[in-house]
Amino acid sequence: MALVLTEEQSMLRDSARGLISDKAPVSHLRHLRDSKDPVGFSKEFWHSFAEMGFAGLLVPEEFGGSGLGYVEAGIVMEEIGRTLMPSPFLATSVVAASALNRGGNAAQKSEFLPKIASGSLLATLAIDEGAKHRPLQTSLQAVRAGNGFKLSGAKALVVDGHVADLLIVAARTAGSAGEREGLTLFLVDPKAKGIAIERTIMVDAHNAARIEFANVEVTADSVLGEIDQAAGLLDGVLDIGRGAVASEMVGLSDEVFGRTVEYLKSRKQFGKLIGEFQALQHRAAELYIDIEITRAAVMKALQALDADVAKAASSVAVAKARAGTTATRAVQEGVQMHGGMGMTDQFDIGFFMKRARVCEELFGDANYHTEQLARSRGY
Amino acid sequence: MALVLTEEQSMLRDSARGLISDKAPVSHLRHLRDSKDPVGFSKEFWHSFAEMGFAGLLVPEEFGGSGLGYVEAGIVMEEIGRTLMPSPFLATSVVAASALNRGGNAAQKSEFLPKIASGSLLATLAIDEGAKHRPLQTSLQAVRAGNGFKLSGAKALVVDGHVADLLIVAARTAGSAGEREGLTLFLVDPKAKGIAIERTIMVDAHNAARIEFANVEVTADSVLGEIDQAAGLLDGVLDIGRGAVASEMVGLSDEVFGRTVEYLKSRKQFGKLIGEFQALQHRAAELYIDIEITRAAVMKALQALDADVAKAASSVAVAKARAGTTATRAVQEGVQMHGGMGMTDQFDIGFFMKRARVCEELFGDANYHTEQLARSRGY
Amino acid sequence: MSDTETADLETFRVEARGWLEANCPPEMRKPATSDADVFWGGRNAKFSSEPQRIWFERMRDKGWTVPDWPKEYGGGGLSAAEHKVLRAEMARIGARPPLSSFGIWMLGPALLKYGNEAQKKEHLPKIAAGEIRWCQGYSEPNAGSDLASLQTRAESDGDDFIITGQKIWTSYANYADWIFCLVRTDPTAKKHDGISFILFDMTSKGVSTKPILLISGYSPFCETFFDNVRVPKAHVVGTINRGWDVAKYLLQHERAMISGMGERGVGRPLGQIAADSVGPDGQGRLDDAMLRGQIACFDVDEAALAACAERAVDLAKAGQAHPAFSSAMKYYGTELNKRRYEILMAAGGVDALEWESERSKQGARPRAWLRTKANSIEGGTSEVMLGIVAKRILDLPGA
Amino acid sequence: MSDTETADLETFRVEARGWLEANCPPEMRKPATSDADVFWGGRNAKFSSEPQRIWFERMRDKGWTVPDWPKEYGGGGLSAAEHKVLRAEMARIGARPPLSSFGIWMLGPALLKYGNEAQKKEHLPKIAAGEIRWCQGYSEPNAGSDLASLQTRAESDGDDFIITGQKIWTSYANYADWIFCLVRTDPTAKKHDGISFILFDMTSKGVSTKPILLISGYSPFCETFFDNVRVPKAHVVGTINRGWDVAKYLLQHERAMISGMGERGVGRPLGQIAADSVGPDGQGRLDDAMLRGQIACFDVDEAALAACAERAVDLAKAGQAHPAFSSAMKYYGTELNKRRYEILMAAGGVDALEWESERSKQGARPRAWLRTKANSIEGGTSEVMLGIVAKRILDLPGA
Repeated sequence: MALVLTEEQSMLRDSARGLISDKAPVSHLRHLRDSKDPVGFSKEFWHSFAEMGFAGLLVPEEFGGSGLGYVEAGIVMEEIGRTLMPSPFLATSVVAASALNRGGNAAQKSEFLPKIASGSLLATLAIDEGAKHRPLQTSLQAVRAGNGFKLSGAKALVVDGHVADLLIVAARTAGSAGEREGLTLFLVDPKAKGIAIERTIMVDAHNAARIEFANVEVTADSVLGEIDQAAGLLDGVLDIGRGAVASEMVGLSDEVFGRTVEYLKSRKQFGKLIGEFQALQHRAAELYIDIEITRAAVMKALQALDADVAKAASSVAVAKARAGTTATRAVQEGVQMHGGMGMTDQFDIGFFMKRARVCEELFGDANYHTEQLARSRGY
Repeated sequence: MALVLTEEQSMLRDSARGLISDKAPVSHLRHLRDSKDPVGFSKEFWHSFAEMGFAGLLVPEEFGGSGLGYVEAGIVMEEIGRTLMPSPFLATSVVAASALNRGGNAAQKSEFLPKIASGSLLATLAIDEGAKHRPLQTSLQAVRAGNGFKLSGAKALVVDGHVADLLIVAARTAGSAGEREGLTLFLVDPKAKGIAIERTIMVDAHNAARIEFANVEVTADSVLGEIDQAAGLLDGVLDIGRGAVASEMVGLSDEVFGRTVEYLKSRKQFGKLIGEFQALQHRAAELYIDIEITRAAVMKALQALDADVAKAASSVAVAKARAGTTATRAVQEGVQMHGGMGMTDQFDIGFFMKRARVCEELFGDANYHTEQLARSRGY
Repeated sequence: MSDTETADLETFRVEARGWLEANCPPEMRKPATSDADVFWGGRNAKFSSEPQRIWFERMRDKGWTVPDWPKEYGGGGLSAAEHKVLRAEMARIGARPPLSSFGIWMLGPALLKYGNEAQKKEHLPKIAAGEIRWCQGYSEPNAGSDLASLQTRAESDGDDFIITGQKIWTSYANYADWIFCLVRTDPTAKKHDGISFILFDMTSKGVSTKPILLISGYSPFCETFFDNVRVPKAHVVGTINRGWDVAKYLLQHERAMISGMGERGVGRPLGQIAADSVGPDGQGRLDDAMLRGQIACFDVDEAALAACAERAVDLAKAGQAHPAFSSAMKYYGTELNKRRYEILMAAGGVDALEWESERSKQGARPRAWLRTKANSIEGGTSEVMLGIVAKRILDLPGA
Repeated sequence: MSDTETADLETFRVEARGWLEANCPPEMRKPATSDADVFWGGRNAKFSSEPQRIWFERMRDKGWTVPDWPKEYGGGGLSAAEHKVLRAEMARIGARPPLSSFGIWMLGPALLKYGNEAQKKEHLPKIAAGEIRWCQGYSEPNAGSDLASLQTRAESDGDDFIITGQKIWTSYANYADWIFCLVRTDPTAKKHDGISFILFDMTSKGVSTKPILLISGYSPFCETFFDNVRVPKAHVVGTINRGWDVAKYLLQHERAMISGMGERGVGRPLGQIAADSVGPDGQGRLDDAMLRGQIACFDVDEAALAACAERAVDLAKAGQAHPAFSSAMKYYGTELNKRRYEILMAAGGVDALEWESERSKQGARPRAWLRTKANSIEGGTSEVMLGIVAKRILDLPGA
């Protein structure tokens, strides 16, 4: 498949861009942050988003969604990255929808997917427990109790964890931390007894929570996929999430780069536009090339996911690793080239640096994915 | 101790620089290479060098040497690095002299050190066996036979191996590859039965040989230091060699940088001196800073060696690692900034790139020493 | 693409596959292993083997040395889509190109765009048939990156120009039959004006060449001297004094070609090559943690660049490519190739330092390593590429 | 150094050690843990603790807030060698500086070199005694790196100047008593001429300040506004219109200070901090091979920089230092500190992303990380530093 957008995809991009840049520019995030908004995103806007078919973008048409693919999800994420719009799109519409669609039984799909598509249900995957993304290190215990299970343990950095209506919790039903065998996913009501949710105010002013589970009872029906065998399902769902976050980082990088180039063309120092200084020109050119290469790598990964999620791991690792280093470079150059102004909260550029750092951590940083690639290649 | 040269040290530097730049500029190496000189260095010049006290610089005065320290050896190496002079100084006067002086008994010292100081004996350490520097991986076998030993195995990259009068051979008398215990150093006559020496023509046109040992008989008297316990002695001797090579790389880096800056000031492109282009100015400035920092790190390591060889390991690792990355950067920028001319054999700059690569490999590259530092710090 | 077109393309694929299976000798289904094993054509061409001759002649007879050139000029007349299919089918069986030629890669596209009918008729068929071997006379000793400051003079003398000057970095000038050359036809004009693009026979009186020894050893490069060489004005391609347009067009082809060079994606992966020297640690990873990290970072970047190269082609097909993007690819591709060889040298350790032994194949690795250092100089330096991106893509002021 | 001098120095060391042991309160023998715990002096100064007061007053009384300033100006009158000994002895017991002050770090050295006797007598003792807190009025919103293009006007009015304009990045302007300030006294002169270095009271009519919120949160920086502030001409330091000389001299002190900032060599090693988050692998190495490699490379560079900083001091003492070398150190030190915090963020993972929790000490790590991004901007950007090295050390043309 050609690594360019089709006409339909270009139209999707234009419509997402139009909506998001109009209704949720960076000032939208700034306002939510400064007003200490308890939800952290605009519910009203999320409903418009759902009405335009974005919330159910990955949900099959039979469940009321648009039935589109990961390339399309990436297109929306890229536009989200441009304005840093906080929204449930990543956690609910990409990760949770994929988990339910790929792992759910008929009943689970019928129950949850239509609500995701309509924008009425927010869901999220609760996976990481330690400081770093290490899915196989999951050690939250799920002990059999009667017909069901009891969950005990804690999750860190659950995106949208404080507003979610449904938690998809990775737990260990067998084996020990580090092993692929013995992982199980559970669909858990966040209002269940024994759950304590603490919203964490993050550096990027996006949403996340820490969640503790103390003997939380769940029924056997709440198992998503197969007991003890969730590793494969998780691999796929996480790779989908990685592709989406990588897309967000491409949008973010491109936007911060665009703003920086504009600044180079307007700011004067030493009697010249700073964009006339060759050292900055070369650095800007290198960054441009970096972004274009990363853009292609991410598009390649999304197409690979659309072709076969199970075979996309290497492409996704390359994409997420590149997206991380590129975004880091883009925001660093952005702040440095903006000089003192770039350091002030009054300028938007700092918001990009903060969000880039969180995206880098989400679902594994560049180091993690570079390591994965090395291992997959056997050295 | 202050990290500046004393007056005596400055005089030593000036005298070494005067001699070397006069008698052995880069054209000296070029001539030896192009004439396929069988020795690979100038014996005549080595005698002048010895007469000036350089050959025995590290040899104690009681054995006819100058009794100077590692800082002074580094000063001479730095000057050698400026013109890429091939000479036995590193192998004989630094490494072998240190091994004999630190590990030898009275008889061994009296026999060999005066000859080193007079320039009449060339010696070398035969250590590496594989492609990479891994001292503990030594597996050349020394099996007891009667009162002595029989050596069997092979050594790669023995500096000056084809002209040495004395080989200091690292062998395994016990244990297996990778272990510290069981290493022993032997003083071996290269003309002994069972030794096959193949001179290897190297990329840098300096001297090296591969040596094979087939049941080579040596007496018990030929053991340098203690049987099975050579690891500690080797650590020190290798660190001394590393400090010396790092100094050579500082000289090399400084020289290639100086030539590059001169080129920037004389070559015109697009109607300007290329040194006027800001992108090149900034790269040159970064490289200058890199070299100055490395220079300080190397000086620090040499002073640490002079203070206590056994406690200098970390400083030496830092110095050799930095020297490697700095020299690599210096020669890369040197060639690139010289453009097409830098690619021609007719220009000297390629000689520096070639020698830098060999120095990088000698006694462990930057990766090796960075790894050592990480291990010594326990992470 | 319509259904009919798709069906036609499938038919072509089946035919091409069948023809290649039947006509490509087994020996020609693997890469050339040495320079001598590559067929460059020309008046003095010799085939290194009978299969090489057979393969070349069969492909030539089908017009497939230049599959997408018009048939009237000796080409295969294939559409872009058919050409892509043919390339894919050749790659499928590992068929090597039957003819290597600067005439095909560089001069041909420029002649097709800027040449007059007489020039096309005269030169293109001979390029396609491998009869004439071309070299490129662009760089000069005092011009370097500032190509347009070239000084080789072409003075008018009736219907002829008299050419005097010196070129450098002329690849295979000592083997070439003809040269395409930039000369200054108006010394009073501004530097980008007053240049003409001209063709002449290397056996003309006053032409001489001298090979250049590189830091990596012998090279295909030459210095080329012109001492009052007489060339008919009719040999100018395009308009007199507007040769810079032709030159720029041709440079884009050259850069795209160079950015695709190197061993990307071919041969053994770096991780495996390094394992030969350093072996595994207790966990099966390369026992040189820092080198392993460098290789992994390289692999990430190489895979990403491959995606970008693929996308560049797709963008070009979709008419969405920026014409200066080849400079971006040239920059990154050559810098990455240099990185690859730095890693190969570190992985090879002592073994990669030998220069003349049998064991090291006469220092194949260190020579290849040193040769890569020219990648970021030839065909426009990395600095020039970045400047082009800054100016033409980013539109930065004064770039 | 003669034997007598060496013996005298030993005597001084013994005395200093004894005095410090007897006089430095135990609480003052560890670093300040928060900004509030640092004593800056000034008219409105408050001590955060009794030990802080005692330590300050004892040191002040000995003249050791400024040990190497002349005694007549409130200093300790120590020689350079004695000062080094005192610093070493303070470091030995971990004694913190009794007084933090831009007066000490910046204005003092400039006054000592350029001030007239009246100015020295007036200001230096009050700096030494912590009575007056100073701030620095250099940067302006439209000047940025191009400091000399400053626009704050000082118009002559009899014996006074009337100052109008705006400064930015004035650290602690809202707490300062006096300001040392660059103003344009001759708008017709070339930009480096026509600038004067002037001192005035921040309580003067027409002075106002406004704190700046940074991406890392609250900051000591302010915008500072001057609306027809009347200042006697006698407050100009050095010659009128030659203030740029004073400014440059002072900047060198500032850069040397900034290059030594950050947590180099203090606190826990990065490798240990990372181990908290990622733990060991089967071989006891950090279970994040790529991060481990980055930390190791950082450690190499940090150790090398420490050697270079030591050498810079030694070279200065030996009279062999290049005056622009502080720019080289400033560049590398700040870039390295940014790298350090990037690694700390990677090592901290999710935990380092929290911004307002108790657990994260109100986001101490991410705020410190973001704050480091200004290191390569304040006190001269990295680009300006490289330009200075290119021009003044390498003597490159047109730099």
